[in-house]
Amino acid sequence: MNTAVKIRVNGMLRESEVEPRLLLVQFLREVCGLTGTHVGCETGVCGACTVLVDGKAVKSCTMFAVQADGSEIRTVEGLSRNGKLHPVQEGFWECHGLQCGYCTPGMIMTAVQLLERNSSPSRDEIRHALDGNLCRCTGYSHIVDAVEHAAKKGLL
Amino acid sequence: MVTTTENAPEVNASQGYFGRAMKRVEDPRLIKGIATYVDDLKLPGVLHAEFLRSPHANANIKSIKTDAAKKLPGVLGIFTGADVNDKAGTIPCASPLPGGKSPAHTVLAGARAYFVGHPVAVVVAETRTIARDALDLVDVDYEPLPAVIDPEKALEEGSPLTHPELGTNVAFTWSLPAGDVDGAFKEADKILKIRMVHPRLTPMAIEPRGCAASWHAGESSLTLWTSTQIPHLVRTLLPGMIHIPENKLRVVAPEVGGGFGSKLNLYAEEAVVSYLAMHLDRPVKWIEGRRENASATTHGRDQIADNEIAIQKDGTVLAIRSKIIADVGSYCQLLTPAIPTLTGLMLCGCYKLKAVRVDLTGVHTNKMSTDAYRGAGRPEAAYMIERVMDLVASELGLDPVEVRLKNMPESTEFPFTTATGLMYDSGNYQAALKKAQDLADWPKLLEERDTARKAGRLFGIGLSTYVEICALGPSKIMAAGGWEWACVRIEISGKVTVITGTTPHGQGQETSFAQIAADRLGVPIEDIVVLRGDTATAHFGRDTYGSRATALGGTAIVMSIDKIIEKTKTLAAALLESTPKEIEFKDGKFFINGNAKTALGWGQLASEAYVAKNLPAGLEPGLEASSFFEPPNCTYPFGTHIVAVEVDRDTGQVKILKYIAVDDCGKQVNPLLVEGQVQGGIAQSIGAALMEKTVYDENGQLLTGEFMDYAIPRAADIPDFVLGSTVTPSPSNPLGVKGVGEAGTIGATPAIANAVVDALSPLGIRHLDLPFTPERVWRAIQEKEGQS
Amino acid sequence: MIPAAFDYVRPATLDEALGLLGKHGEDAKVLAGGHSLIPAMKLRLAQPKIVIDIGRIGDLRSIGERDGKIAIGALTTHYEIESSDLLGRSCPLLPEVAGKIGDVQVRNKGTIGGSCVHADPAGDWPAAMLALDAEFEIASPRGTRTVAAKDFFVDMLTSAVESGEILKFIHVPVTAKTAAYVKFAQKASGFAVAGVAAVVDQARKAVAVAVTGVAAKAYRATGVESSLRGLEISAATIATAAQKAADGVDALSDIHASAEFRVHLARVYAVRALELAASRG
Amino acid sequence: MKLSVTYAFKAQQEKVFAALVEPAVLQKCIDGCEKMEKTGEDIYAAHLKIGVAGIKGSYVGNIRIEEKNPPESFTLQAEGKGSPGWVKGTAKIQISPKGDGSELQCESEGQVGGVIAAVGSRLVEAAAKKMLGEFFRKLGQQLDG
Repeated sequence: MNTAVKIRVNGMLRESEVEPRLLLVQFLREVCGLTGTHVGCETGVCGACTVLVDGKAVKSCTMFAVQADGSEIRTVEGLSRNGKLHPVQEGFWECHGLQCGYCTPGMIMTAVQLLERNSSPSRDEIRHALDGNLCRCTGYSHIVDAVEHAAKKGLL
Repeated sequence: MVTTTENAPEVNASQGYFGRAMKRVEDPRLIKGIATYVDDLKLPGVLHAEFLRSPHANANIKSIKTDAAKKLPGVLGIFTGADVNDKAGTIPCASPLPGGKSPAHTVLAGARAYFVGHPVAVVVAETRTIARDALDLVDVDYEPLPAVIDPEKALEEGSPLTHPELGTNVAFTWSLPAGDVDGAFKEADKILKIRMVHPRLTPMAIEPRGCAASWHAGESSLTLWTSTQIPHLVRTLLPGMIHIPENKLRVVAPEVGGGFGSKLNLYAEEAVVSYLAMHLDRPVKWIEGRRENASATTHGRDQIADNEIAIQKDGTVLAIRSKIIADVGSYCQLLTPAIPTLTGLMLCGCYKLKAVRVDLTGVHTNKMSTDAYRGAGRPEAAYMIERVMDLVASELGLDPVEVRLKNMPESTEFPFTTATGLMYDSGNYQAALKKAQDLADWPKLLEERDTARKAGRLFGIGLSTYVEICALGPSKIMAAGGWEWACVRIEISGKVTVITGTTPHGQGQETSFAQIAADRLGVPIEDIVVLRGDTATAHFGRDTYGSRATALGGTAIVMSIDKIIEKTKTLAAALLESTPKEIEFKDGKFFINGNAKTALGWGQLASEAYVAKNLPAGLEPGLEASSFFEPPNCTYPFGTHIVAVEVDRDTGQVKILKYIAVDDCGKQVNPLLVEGQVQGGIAQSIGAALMEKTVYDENGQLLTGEFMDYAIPRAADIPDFVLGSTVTPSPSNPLGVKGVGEAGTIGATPAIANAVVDALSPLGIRHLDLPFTPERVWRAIQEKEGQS
Repeated sequence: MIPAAFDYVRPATLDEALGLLGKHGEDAKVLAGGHSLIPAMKLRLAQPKIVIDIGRIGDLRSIGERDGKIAIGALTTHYEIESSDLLGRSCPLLPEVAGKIGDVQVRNKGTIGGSCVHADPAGDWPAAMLALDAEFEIASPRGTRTVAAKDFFVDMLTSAVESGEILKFIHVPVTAKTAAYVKFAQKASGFAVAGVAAVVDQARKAVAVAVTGVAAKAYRATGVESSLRGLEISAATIATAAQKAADGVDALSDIHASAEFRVHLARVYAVRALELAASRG
Repeated sequence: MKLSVTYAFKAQQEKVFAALVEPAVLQKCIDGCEKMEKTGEDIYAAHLKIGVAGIKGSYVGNIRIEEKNPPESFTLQAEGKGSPGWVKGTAKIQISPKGDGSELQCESEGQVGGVIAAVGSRLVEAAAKKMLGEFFRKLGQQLDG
C-alpha cells in the first residue's frame, strides 16, 4: 500500500506516493533524481548516504522515506548558493580532501553539521565527528585539513 | 610507432605547471554531487539484475526451481548456468603459469558452487525491488560438500578437492632459483628461520562494483558501463565471451568510486549483464551490494611463507629461501597467479642479497579468488624482507638502521640488478633513510623510547626502507602489453583535448595530465580537457593499475604533443614564409628564430590547420597526434617509513604515536596529489597492520562480509603524518616519474609491524604476524608473561 | 538492501499506537529511530507485515527532572541526551554513554528507548541503565507498569517489553558526577566488546558496576560491588575487586574477541571505569 | 560450533527416550515449530520459525532420527533452509538413569550459512544455546509436568 509523502528537498517540495519500504536514499536518488547521495553499504556504517534531515546528519539508507514525511532535507546538491560553493565544499577542493569522490558527499554533509554545531573544532574533534563516514582513498588527513579550512572561513 | 626512452624527447619542466601543487579539475563535479557513477546512469527502459549467490562454500547444485519467482509481476526472466554459461563464455586468466591447473570459470555456477557468494542464477526485473523480491522465491536444492578452507591442509594427501576434476588443489607452482643459494647458505655464519603469514584482505572500495549494458540492435553493438579500472582490457577480453566483434563493443568506465586492484578484473557479472542486454534487447543494470562486494569481488594477499635466511655476523644478509603458499581461492581471476610471483621477484627489497630461492605454490580453496590489491604482491615482499632486517638486527644485537645500510647498494651502483634479476632503475636509499630520520628527530625518538621503557611502557619504533616496482613494462614481460597510449588534439578553436588510455579513478590525472600538457604546449591549463575511461574516445589503452598511469600515460601525451609541435612548425613556416628549421616554439608561440614579433599562437594555427586553405604541399590538415609509449624498463620507487607506537599492555591495543614517511617517486607532477596517494596508501596499510583480516569459518562461511565485521580505518585511527620526499628521477621514462599509487601501502605495513614487535621486544617477543589486533597482541603478551 | 514489503502506520498518540499493536499482534513491529530494526529489515532478517512508526509521538521525546528523579522519554535521541544540559548537571553518566554510541548520524536518529528495548548484548545503554538502577515505564492497553533495570534486560535481544507493549519513559535517579562509562569498542561496528558503567558513592562506600558486551545480556557485576562494599575506594581495592567483573558469566565469543579476552576486558574496563568515576569526586 | 549440555529429568530413561523420538512431542518442544510431518521412517519434514526476538527466519527442512539405540541413545540430524540462509545440526543424545529419574547428555554440532552466518556470528552461538536450553526445558515440562 503506497503512502503519500511531502518532503522538502533542498528547498523544493516533493510530493509523491511511495512504497513504505522505500528508503530515504532511494527516494532522493530514484524519485528526486538526486544521485549525489551514494550508497556504500547495507548496514548503516559507511556514511556515504549522509544527508541532513531537519538539520541533523542522518544516514539516509537507515531511514524510510515515509519517516521523512514533512521534513526538510538537505543533500550535497543543495549546498552551493547562487553558484558559490559552500565553504566545506571549498575546503575539500582546496585541500584535496577527496580522490574517487564516492564518500565525499556524505563526508561533506557530516562536516557541514559538525561546523554548525562547533564552529572551530580541533583536529581530534573533526576526526571523531567523522566516525560515521568511511573513506578508503584519502587516509583522512586531507579531509581533516578540508574541514579545518572551512572552519577558518566560517559558514555561509 | 613505438618509442622508447632512447628516442623519447627531453621534457622541459620549467614552464610552471609541472611540479606545482594544484587543486584538481575533476573536483567540482564530485563535491557538488553531480558526477555520474554507474548507479547514477539514467537509461530509459532499464531493467535490473540481481544475482542469487551460493550460501555454501562447496555444494552440488541438484536443482533450481524458478517457477514461483517467474510468476512475480515485473520479472522478465531468471537465468541459471544452464541458460547462460554457453552464451557468455568463460572468465579469462591473463597470467597463467606453465603447468598451472585451473578449471573452466563459467560466469554462473554450473553443477557445483565453489564459494560463498558464487553466482548461481540471475533475476531480471522491471525494478531492483522486484528483482530482490524474486530472489527469495528461487529455490535451489544444494547438496553441501566438505569445504577446502585451510590451504596447507588442502595440500595434504586425502584432502577434499576444490575442483575434483583437476585431481589436486594445487593451482600452480613457480620457482625462482636466483644465484648460488646453497653456496650462500654454506657461507653463512647463521641461519634464521621464520614463518610469516600475510592474511587475506578485502579491498572494500567504498563504491561497490556495478555495471549497465545497452544493446543497440540497429548497429548490433553493445555499450557496457562498468565500475572498472580497465575498460580497455575488458573490451579486449569480453567480445570473445559474449560472441560479438571487438569493434561492436564500447566499454565505459564512468566515475569509479575506488578500485585498489579489486576492479582490475573481468567479472562474471559484466559478461552476464552484457549478455542479458543483448538477449532481452533492453538495457540492464546491476549494482553490487556490500555483502556481494565482500564475498564476490577479488580479495588480496593471503600468503604463508616459510623463510630461511643466511646471514653473517656483521649483519650481511646473504640469501633467502622462501617457500610460499598462496591461497588463491576457487578460481584464477585475471592476474591471480602473477601476484605472488611479484612477491618472489621483489623479495630482495632494496638489498644486495647474493641469492634467493622462492618456491611458490598456489592453492585452490573454496573461497573468493585473490588477485591484485593495492601493492599486489609487493606488500608481502616488503613485509618479509623488512621484518627479516629487524630479525637479523635483533638476532645479532645490531642496530636495525645499520643492518639496512650495510646491505643497501650505493646510489652510484644504479642501475642495480638484484639477485632475482630485476634492474632497479635509479635510487638513493640512504638519502631517503637519512631524511626520514631527520624528520623523525631520530636521536630524540630513541630517547623517548628509552624513557618510556624505563617507565614500563611498551613503546616501539619501527622502520622500513622499501622499494617497489611500478609502471610495469616493457610489453615482453607483461601479459597483454606494457605500453600506454595517448592522443592529443588541438581543436579548431585552439583548445586542447588530451585523451589518455589510462583510466584514472581518483588518482587525479585529469589534473596532472593537464599540467603536463599545458607546460608542453605552452597553453593555460584551463584550455585543456582530459578525456579518459571510454573506449569510444580513448581508442587504445592499458588502463590504470600498478602505479603506471603517470609514468606511461603521461609520457605518451608528451610524445603526442611533440609530434604536433613538429607538424605545426611546418605549418607555421609556410604561413611565415620561412622554413621549419627556422621556426622556434616557445610558450605556446611559433616564430622565426629570434623574432618573437612574428609569433603565431595555437588558435590561429589550429584554425589554419583545419580550414586548410593555406597548407603547404603534402601537409595533412588537422592538428592531432597519438602515440604508444613502450617503456624500456619498470620504475622502482622507494622510501623510508618510520613509526612510533605504544602498546596498551592491558588490552593489546596499538596506538600510532608518530608516522614519518619519506617517499621517492621520482619527479612529482603535482605534489598535492602525491601526498594524497601516500596518505591513502599508508591508511590502507594501517588497516592491514592493525585491524583488517578476511575471515572464513571452518565451513567456508564468510564472517567479514560487511563493514560491521570487517574493520577499515576511520578518521580517528589515522595519525597526522609527517611527510617528506626525495627526488631521484627515473631513467625509464622522459618525465622521470616513478609512480606513487601503492608506495604508501608497501612501505607502511612492515614499518608498523617492526614498531609493534619492537614495542613488545622487552618481553622477549621476536615476531608476531599481522594483523596486530588487540587480542592477538594481548595473547602474545600473556604467553610471555606467563613464562616469566 | 531492500526490505520485504510492509504496511506503514504512523499513529499520533500512544493510545492509538497501542491499539494498532494490539490489533496486529506478532505481525507488527514498532519503529522508533529505526537503527536496530531497519538494518535487520534490509537484510530481511526481520519481515514485519506492518510497521508502526511511533516516531512522532511528541510526549515521548523529552528529558525532565522532578523530585530527584529524571524522566527520559523513550523517543529521546542519543544526541539529545549527549547534549542535554540538564543531564550534564543531574546525571552526567548518561551524556557520557550517549556520546560513545555509534557515530554522530546514529546518535542523531537512534533513540534510548529503541536501543534498550532491542537489548543488543553489545549495546551501550544497558550498562548505564543497570548501574543507575533505572526504571522502565511500559505502557499497554491495560495501563502502565514499571520494571526495574535488573529485570528489564531479559536475554539476548529480549527485553521485558512484551508484545503489545510500548516503552514510555525511563526513570533514573539524579546521580553524582562520580560515575563513568568506558568501553572497548569492536573496531568495525563500534559496538561494545566490553563496556563498563560504574557509579561510585564515596560517602556510602558503595559502588554500582554494570557490564555490557561480554555476555548474552548486560549484567551487574555483583562480585565487584560486594567486594568493594564498605571499603575505601582506592587503586588497590579497585584492582582486587575488578577481578570479579565477569564472575559467573557465560561470555560470548566471536571473531572479534574470544570469551577469554572478553572476560579479561571486563576486568580491565571495570578498573578503568571505577578509577575514572572515583577520580571525578 | 559445538555445544554440550546436560539435563536432568524426573522421568525415567525409557520415558524420556520415547518422548524424544515422538514427533508430536518434538513439535511441542521446538520453539517455533509450525509443522512437522512424517515423510518416512524416522524422517520428518518440518517448518520452523526460529531466531532471536524479532530476528526470526522461516526454515523448511528435515529432521531425521538415526542410530537409534533405545532407551539409551540416538542421533538427531536436522537441516533447514530459508531466506536468511541455512542451518544444519547434529545432536548425539545419551540418556542414562540417574537416581529416580534420568540424565540426558546432548553433544551437538551446528553450522549456519548465508546471511545469518555473515551478520549473526556473535549471536548465533548464544542463540543456539538458548534454543537448546528452551527445548529441554519444555521437554522437562512435558515429561515431568
